[in-house]
Amino acid sequence: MTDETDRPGPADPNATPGLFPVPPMGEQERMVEAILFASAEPVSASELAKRLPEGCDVAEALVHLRSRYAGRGVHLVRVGDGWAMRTAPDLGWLMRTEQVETRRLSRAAIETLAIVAYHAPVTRAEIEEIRGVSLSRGTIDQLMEMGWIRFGRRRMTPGRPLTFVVTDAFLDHFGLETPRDLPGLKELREAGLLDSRGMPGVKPPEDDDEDSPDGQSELFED
Amino acid sequence: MTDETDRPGPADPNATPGLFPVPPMGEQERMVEAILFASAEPVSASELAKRLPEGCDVAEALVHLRSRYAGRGVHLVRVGDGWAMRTAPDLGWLMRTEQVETRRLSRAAIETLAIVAYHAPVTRAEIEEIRGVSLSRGTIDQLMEMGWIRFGRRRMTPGRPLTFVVTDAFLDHFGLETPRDLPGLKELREAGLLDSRGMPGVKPPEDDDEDSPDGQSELFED
Amino acid sequence: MSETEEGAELSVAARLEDEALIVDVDGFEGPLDLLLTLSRRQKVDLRRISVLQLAEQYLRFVEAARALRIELAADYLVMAAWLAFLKSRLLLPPDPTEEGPTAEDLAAHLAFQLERLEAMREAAGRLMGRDRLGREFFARGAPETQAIEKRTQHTATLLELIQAYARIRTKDEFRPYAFDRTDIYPLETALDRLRGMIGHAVDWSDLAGFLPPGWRAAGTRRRSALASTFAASLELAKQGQLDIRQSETFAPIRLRARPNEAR
Repeated sequence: MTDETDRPGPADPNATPGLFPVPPMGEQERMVEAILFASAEPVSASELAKRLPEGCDVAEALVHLRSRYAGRGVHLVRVGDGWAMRTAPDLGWLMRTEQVETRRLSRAAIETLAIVAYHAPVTRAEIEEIRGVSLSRGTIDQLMEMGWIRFGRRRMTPGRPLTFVVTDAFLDHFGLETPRDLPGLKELREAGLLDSRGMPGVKPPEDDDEDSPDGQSELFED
Repeated sequence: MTDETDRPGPADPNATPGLFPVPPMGEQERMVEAILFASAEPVSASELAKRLPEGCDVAEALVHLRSRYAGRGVHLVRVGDGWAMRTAPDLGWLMRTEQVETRRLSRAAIETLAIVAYHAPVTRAEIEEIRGVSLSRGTIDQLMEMGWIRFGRRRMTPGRPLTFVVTDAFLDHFGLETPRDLPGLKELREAGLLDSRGMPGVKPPEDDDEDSPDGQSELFED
Repeated sequence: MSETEEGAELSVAARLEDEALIVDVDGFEGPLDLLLTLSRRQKVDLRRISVLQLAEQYLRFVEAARALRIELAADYLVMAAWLAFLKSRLLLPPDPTEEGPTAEDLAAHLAFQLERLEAMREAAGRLMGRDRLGREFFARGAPETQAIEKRTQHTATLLELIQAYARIRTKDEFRPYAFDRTDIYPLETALDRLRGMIGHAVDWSDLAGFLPPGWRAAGTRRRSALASTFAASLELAKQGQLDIRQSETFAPIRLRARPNEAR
């Protein structure tokens, strides 16, 4: 939102008149249409006049535009002293899903989700061990409710704990074909997505995994 | 995130006929118009079908709508799987107040983006081979953050390298309907310039990536 | 006949250009970029460039850079070595007994690489020159949200997901550099302790005997305390306060206060 002050005044009276021919009315209408469409706020007629080439008849363009949109799915409406495009009131019911408020997943949820994605099938205890904190009950519930994780098979170990795996909806949302398409840490680092400084004093072991199949893939064998 | 299964398919001819009458085409067009106007992001045809009453023919409504807006100040454009209303590019000069300052991309980032677009799906090693330099950290990162590239499927070659592809947001930003509409794509392909051709008699360079700073990464792989 | 003169002039021009390139060496994105710039000087279709001539120009460039003591990255030198090899192969008659690709194949591939890089640069330029969202064309400025029904949908991107995973898996790596003080016996503490004790060690005593209580049981604590105490003993030996003795390799290390008369 650049402020108004650094813009030339409305229809600058000192501007050379008629250096360019005034665009035809159809063209003026297009311009008003585009401005009203793209603007975040209603635009006043005087502001429109400022933005259109000199000599344009904003009032007439607005009349044309208004009749063009009469009966359409979108209307030209007057809001205060400005003009705006608005969905036709009778179609308001269509907009309902437009009101979905998206919120970022909490850190706990996204970390849990990441662990399920990378380590599936994984038990609750394993998730807690990897994150180093205990899992609040709401986190798993939330991910389940979103349809991104589901119960996998029970682990054949004492207590037969439940495991979690990611769902197809998860793959769909993240644009993955399989969980195997998730990048490994090494690939993240190579892609520059992981800002890593080495641990001081830790010597990197010699590089012998260049041609070994991707280290993380066995996570997905079951 | 409701799954498709509990809703009838779009315009399914076998759908239970007319608990409610299907709205006339003009009305369907209005609805599509309203939905697309209300959304800043492209909306997929399947999403449109979900939101319209049962039995509507979204594809046909889109065809009508597109021709209705041809030549107007606002256009109906196709973006990958989605549809969106966008102002006509020739009116860009009117929109100075709406113009957003995009982050200046480095030459490396621009070239990398073009290579991903034209060679997709493409691996990191292939990008480096084409540019003749190793990819600096931050380049891929930046393009990912801008939402212009994403991970594609792993390449089914030894090492199963990750690939990169461009996103729908990329198509939207550059006004492309599909990746096939990239300028000059056909000529480049015909000239063989999109072939991945290795140095004759030399093994692919993946294995002697000298300056990859990630020797210690296997410390963290399982 | 001014051919020699013209040749001399050309070489002056070429030298100037070479120098211009050298001044600009940081501006190149690697050897391929430099080769592409050089090849443009031939002012012909990239498919018809003389790779031999290009190799010579590149080698001259590298030589000149060396003469000016400009540090060239290793990949420039690798390319130079390869081009020198290619040049010799191009100049020599082909050896029919030799296996592998011919010099012409290699030269053709280099030409292909240059052409491909150039093509991608042009494509990149065309791409960036397109009408772009938010610059030439615009999305709806006021997406409509008349609140009728509110539903919260949580969302996340793949990038967030994988970064979260990376964060967990590299927690230790990201941690600011710090010792776990609980299991580290600092050298300063060891020095203080040893200084206080050594006066009493008139006879040779085992180093282990100087370890603080609570740090003597086998394990990392003992190792840390032993290392610090040993380092402290070396420091005090240097200051002339004690003597150190070890009868053989791996034998116990013994300490003793240095007799007063020796100080």
